[in-house]
Amino acid sequence: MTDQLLNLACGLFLLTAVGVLWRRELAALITLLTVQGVALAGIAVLLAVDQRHAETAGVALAVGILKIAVLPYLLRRILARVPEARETAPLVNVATSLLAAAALTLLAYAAARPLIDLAPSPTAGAAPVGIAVMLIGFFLAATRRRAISQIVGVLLIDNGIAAVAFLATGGVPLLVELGVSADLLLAVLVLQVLTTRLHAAFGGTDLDDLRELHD
Amino acid sequence: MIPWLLAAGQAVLVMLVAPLLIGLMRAVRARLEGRAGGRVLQPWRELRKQLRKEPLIPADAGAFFTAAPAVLVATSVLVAAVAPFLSTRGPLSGVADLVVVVGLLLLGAVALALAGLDTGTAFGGMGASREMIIAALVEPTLLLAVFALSTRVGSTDLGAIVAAGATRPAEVFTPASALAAAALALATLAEAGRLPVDNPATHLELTMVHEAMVLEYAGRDLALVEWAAAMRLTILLGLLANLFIPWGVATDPHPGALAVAAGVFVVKLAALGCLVAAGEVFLAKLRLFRVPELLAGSFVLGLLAVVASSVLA
Amino acid sequence: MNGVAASLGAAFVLAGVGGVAGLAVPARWRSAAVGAVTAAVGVAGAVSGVAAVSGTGWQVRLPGLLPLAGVTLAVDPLAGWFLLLIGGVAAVVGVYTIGYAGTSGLGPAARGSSAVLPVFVAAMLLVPAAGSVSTFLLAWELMAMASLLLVLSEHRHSRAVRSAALWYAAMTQAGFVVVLLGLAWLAAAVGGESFAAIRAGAAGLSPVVSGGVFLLCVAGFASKAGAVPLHPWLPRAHAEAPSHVSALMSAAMVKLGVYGIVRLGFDLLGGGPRWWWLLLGALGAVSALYGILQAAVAADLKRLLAFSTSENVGLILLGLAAAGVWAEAGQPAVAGVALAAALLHAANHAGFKTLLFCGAGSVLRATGTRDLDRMGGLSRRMPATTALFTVGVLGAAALPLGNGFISEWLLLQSLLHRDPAGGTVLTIAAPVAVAVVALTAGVGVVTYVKALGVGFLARPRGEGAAAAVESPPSMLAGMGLAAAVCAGLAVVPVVLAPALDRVVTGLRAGPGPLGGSSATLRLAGIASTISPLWIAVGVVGLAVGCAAAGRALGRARRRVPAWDCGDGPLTARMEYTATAFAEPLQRVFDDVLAPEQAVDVTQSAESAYLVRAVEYRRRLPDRVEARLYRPLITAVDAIGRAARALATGSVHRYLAYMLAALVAVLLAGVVR
Amino acid sequence: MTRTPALYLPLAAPVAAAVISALLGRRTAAWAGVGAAASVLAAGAWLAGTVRGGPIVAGLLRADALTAFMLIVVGAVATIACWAGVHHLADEAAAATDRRYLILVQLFITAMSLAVLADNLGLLWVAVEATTIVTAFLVGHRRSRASVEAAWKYVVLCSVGIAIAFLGTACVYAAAVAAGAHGSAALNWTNLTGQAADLDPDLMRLAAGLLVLGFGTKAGLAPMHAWLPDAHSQAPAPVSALMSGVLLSVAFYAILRYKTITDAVLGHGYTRTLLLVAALASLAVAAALLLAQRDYKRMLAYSSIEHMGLVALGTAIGGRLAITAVLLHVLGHGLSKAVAFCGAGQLVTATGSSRLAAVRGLAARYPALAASFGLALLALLGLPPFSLFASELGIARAGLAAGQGWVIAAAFALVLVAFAAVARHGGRILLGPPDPTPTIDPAASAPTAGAIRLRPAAITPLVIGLVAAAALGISLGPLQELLQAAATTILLGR
Repeated sequence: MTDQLLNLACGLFLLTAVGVLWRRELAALITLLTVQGVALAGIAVLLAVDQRHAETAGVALAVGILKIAVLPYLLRRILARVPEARETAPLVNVATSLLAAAALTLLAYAAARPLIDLAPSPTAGAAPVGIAVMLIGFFLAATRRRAISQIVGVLLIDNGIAAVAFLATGGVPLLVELGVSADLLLAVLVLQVLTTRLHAAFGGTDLDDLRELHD
Repeated sequence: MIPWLLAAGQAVLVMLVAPLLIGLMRAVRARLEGRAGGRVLQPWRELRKQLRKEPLIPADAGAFFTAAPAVLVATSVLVAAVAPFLSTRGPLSGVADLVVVVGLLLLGAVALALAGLDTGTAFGGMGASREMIIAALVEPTLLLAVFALSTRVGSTDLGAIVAAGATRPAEVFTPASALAAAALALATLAEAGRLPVDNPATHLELTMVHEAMVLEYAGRDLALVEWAAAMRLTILLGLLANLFIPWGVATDPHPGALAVAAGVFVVKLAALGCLVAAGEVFLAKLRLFRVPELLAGSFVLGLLAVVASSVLA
Repeated sequence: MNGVAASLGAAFVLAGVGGVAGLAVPARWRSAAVGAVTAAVGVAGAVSGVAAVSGTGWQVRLPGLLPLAGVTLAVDPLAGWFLLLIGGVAAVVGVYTIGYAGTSGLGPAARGSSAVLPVFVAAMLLVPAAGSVSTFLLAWELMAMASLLLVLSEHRHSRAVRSAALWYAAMTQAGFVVVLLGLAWLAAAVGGESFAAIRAGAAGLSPVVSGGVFLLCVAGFASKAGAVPLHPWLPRAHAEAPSHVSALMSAAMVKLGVYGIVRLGFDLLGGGPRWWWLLLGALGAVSALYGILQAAVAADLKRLLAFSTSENVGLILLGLAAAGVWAEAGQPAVAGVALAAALLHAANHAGFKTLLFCGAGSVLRATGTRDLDRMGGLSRRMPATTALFTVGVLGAAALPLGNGFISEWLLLQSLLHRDPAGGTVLTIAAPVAVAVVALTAGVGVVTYVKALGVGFLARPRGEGAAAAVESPPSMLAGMGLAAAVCAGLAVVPVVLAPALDRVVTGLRAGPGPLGGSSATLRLAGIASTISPLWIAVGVVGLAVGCAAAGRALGRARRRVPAWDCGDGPLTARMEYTATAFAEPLQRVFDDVLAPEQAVDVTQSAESAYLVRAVEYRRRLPDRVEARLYRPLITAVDAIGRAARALATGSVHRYLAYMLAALVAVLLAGVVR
Repeated sequence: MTRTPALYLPLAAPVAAAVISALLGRRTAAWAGVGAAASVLAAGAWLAGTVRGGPIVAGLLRADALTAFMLIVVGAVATIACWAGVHHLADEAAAATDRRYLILVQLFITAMSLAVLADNLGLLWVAVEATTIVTAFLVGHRRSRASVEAAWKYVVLCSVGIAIAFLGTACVYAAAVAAGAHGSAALNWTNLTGQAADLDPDLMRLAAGLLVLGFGTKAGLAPMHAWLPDAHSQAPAPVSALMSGVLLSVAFYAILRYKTITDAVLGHGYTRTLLLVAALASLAVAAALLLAQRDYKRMLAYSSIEHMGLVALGTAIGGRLAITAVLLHVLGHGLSKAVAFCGAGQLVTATGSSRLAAVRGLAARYPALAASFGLALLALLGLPPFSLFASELGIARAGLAAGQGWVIAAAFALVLVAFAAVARHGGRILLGPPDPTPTIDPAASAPTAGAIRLRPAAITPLVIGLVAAAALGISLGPLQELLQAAATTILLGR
């Protein structure tokens, strides 16, 4: 039962990432990210239940609050301040992006082999999902022009890694996770401020406008 | 004491004979060209006349101009003193070898070139430039000839080379030696400022080399320069004679032998002088920029001489 | 306490004092203080050199200095020879600096360059004293850095200084890198970095390692020595540096390149196969010929002297090559003579080049120009400088009575020697080498007759030259010292014979090569002799006698205007210039020199047949530089411009780089 | 296992200074910052003495010789940067942002101290990531378009990069857990080095790659370097000095710590290959982009990439000599680069432009400043007596002794190209006759463009830094022992 739920959550997790690549409305991206947060928190909770481990439950709670509530809230606030609705012209078009996502997922499965071989729990079999999401997030950040898209990409990377950590080891130690979460939160706050400034300075958040510093 | 006397004697002999050699060559040339010409003693008369006249010095010239004739004479006399003209036991054995002789002659030429530049006239500079460049290009030929000659005896010591020739004449008549002789002969003509490199008898602006440098000299200074030039020719021909026609050179400093040697030396000089003069009748002066070709030819001869001496020895 | 240690220590301490003095002493006394201290450093260095060549060895290890390596000093006769050489040059230049830096404008006496001068000398002294790879490299680089700063002394006054310094910096660093690679390779191969360890382990090296090390290091050392085609820095740096610095660099620093080759080839590696030396010989021959040809056609006095340095280094390298070949061919006696010739020529060149650069500095100071075409008439305005310069010219032109003649004579003797079992290669190589030396000597004479005759004699051709006045006493004293040394080396080189014997036997290169009485120089294994003393006495005596007799017997000379062909008074414009003087030579060698000429004829407006003006321009670019270095620089610049595309400013592109790296690492894990 | 205040001082002092900055006046705060930086240095020295008996572990913190050495690096560079910052602030007119600037700088120092003091490698990651966040606003301090752009790139690229390192950390954690470790102790360095033999090689291989990539991003290794020139050129000079001088090294410190573990599991081969590739790539990128460089602050930034390439090269070679040289290089580079950046900052203040084409003949106009800047450049070019000479020499010797001749040859050829490029650019701005009028570049948006009054006191920290760099190149003195002990820590894990 737990295993099936876990697989479901993992599937949802990957699916949302692909969805992020697919959709162009920035608001939809944020929604998808929220859903992905839910999936991630679900994975954490399931693992905590499975292992009956209080610390993991605490981590799951912290992650849940952060990913489901706080970060989407921050993103929506950015969106409100920087009214740009769509990712109009990604550097790589959606179809190609989806193909790339497929390739990256394959790579993730191949690369995660040592993790699967070694992990104590059968759940580790799902670890490649995390790496795949991370790579997709990376790809997203590298090919989307809006500032918010790029932030979403960074968050995808982080979600992916967090998923790997949960799936392979049942979560990094609480203290480290708290630190990591705090860093992430601050990073997003910083990016929020910077997005506002970008908007003020460049009159938009198209990151391809950022070409003043070059050689 | 004896070597010193011998050296002094040799130097005096060369000093005396040199103007006569010039006179002889002029006479031969005149005769062959169908002119009456001057007498053999004529150069001596000219020297005497010049020595009496008042020496002049250009307004801008300095010490280099006045010192050059003395240096030129000094180097010539020194070479005359140390070369084995009369005896194979070189009078001042070990003081100077063939390389030094070449260097001393060059030093004289340099003194004169500086004097030419010191006058501040265009002619002086032109002569100096040409003289120096010819001297620079002759140098490799000279030293290669030295190489070819010295490998035979394992030393650049002039006395040793001449002695080896005198005692084993067969070794002189080798292909290598002939090539070296030819190379050295060409180099001698260039060094001494003879046709086809330079024409000592002309004062045509575009062709002068030696004469352009000495144009400003007068009186005593001119006499010294002319005398020294004659000595240089004598020395070069004398060296050529003793290196490639080694007979008659005394092998020990016995007075009788030395007297004979002196006679033979003068005869050899006269013969070579006549040969050069006769040759000049049939030659025209080369354009200045063709001279390097001639010297390159002599260089090749020298190189062949060295290689031949290694391969055939 | 050991004599070498004491004097060398004193030199380093004094250099420190000098550095502080350069910074602290007020401008008025600065050049005097720094010059005096530099001279003292030089004297101390020379004393240590004398102690070392007379057989006192010294060795010390200071592990606390130079992190990760430690400093090892080891002085043997070879090191002593170069210590003596550097110390001597520095002593002379120090004295000269007092007047030169004090009176020739802001540059040379500025705080920074004053402070660096004694440090430079100390760094040069450290090079031969180094006893380990790391110490050597440290000293080498210190020397490079100090000299670089000194070359920059006058950067505010001339834009050419910066370009010269850049060439110098880049090339000296390139040289350093190859030497570093070579020596570090050597140290790694023998498993120890002290020279003693390398010496002990050299026999076991594979030919690939020793050959590779030799090639690398010779490239670096030859570049420092200014050998063609690794020379382009030299004419620039020597020309643009203040003259006392030029003198130090040309006379002393360049010799350390020679030292490096001797130390490596003959001492550390203990000789090597024939191809090493033939290669070195070829390098020497090319340097000698190309250097002197460029010098002969140069119109800039300091550029002329700089190219002549390349020439002399070429001759030294030829000597080293001959030594290597003969040693390899089993003729140690002749090898010793060749090595002695090279080392003696190094000393002779140091002597006359110091003198000539100081002379050029005096002229530059007095006339404000380095252009020979704008000099002239100095022999009557600066008689003492002219006389001293003439002594240097005699040495540099390798004429009898000059010191260069002695070492070239020795070199020729070692080349003229024929090995019966030498084989075809030597049969060809030896006469070619002789011809090269001869042609070099010949063109050298042209060069220096031009420098002296056009630069100093006749009438002034420029305002600066017309207004020239004689140099202050301290400069003349410095040059006088150098001239005295040159004269001594020319007349009684025999005094150096014991020292040279010790150096050569110390290198196991052969038996003591030189011998002879007080006047006559005899060689080991070669029958030729020379006695410079008697030659000098003969020439000078006869010339003085002749002149005295003429004066006593004849009438006094009368000054008259020179013959002007009846065309009005002669002007300075009619004199032969340096360019004109060398023109025939340039024609003869135009295949090598490849002059660039352009004639612009401007027609008159009225008719195409009437010429209004003709403009003739001629440039003699350094062909090696144009063919070898310019394309390289252009290519590197192009790469630099193309590489800008790497940093376009696009954050997406940057992320893509990272993604690519990540994918590569993941794939590396998968494929394995 | 004694606890010592020196363990907490490097964290407490900057935090205290940050509090002072928040409460007191600008001058006091600025000097308090210098004091805090000096405290870090003092703590490093103190720890150097204490850890001689063995490493000190206290909770999440741990100090061994390497820690002490890194604290000395952080403290020394921070002291110079903060000191120069005192004058830099006085020059920059925007007083309103000064307070925030001072607080953030102190937090930056705290984060770096925490990174080197952390025993837990997770905490190390957190601290390194924290530096990104703290410095983001420092990079964007001037609020110009360019500085916002630089800050954005900095945060995005570094966050993404450092996330990769977190994945690597997670992999290490997984391996440690699989080997039987529990809880937060599983990520303790002490623990990991102890149980290295039990860690899974395949997983550690994956982790090693990710960690080198991740921390390599922060350390400025190519091809993850792209944030660096932008951030360094836009940050205020003292911050650039801190970032270039120590932030890069602190990130590399993480690689060094992990290398001890991965080498124990995998042997030298894998990380050596990774680092060699990164090193050569960094050197190539730096050399190529230095050639046609048009901005002198960017020039210094690329020079940092070059030096981190050398550090990576030395680390790849391994062995005692190379590692000691790497550590010395880190210190020498920190000092020299701090001086260079602070000098460059003053030059920008004086001339109003950091474009190479806009500045000429500085030596004639500002002799003392130009001399300091020029000497710092010479130090960065690896000339004696500065310590980078000794460390580069050590790296070269170690490389050849390790049979990496071709790599060393290639690397030094690239260094040579960089040398020529820096020498050319440096010469162009410093040398030559002075321009008659100070050039004011209209494109530059420096707030005080054209203000050419320079205080002699501002030179003092630069001179001190140069003297320190030169002294280190002549003799290490008491640092010798610490350096050896730190190298032992890296090589043997104790």
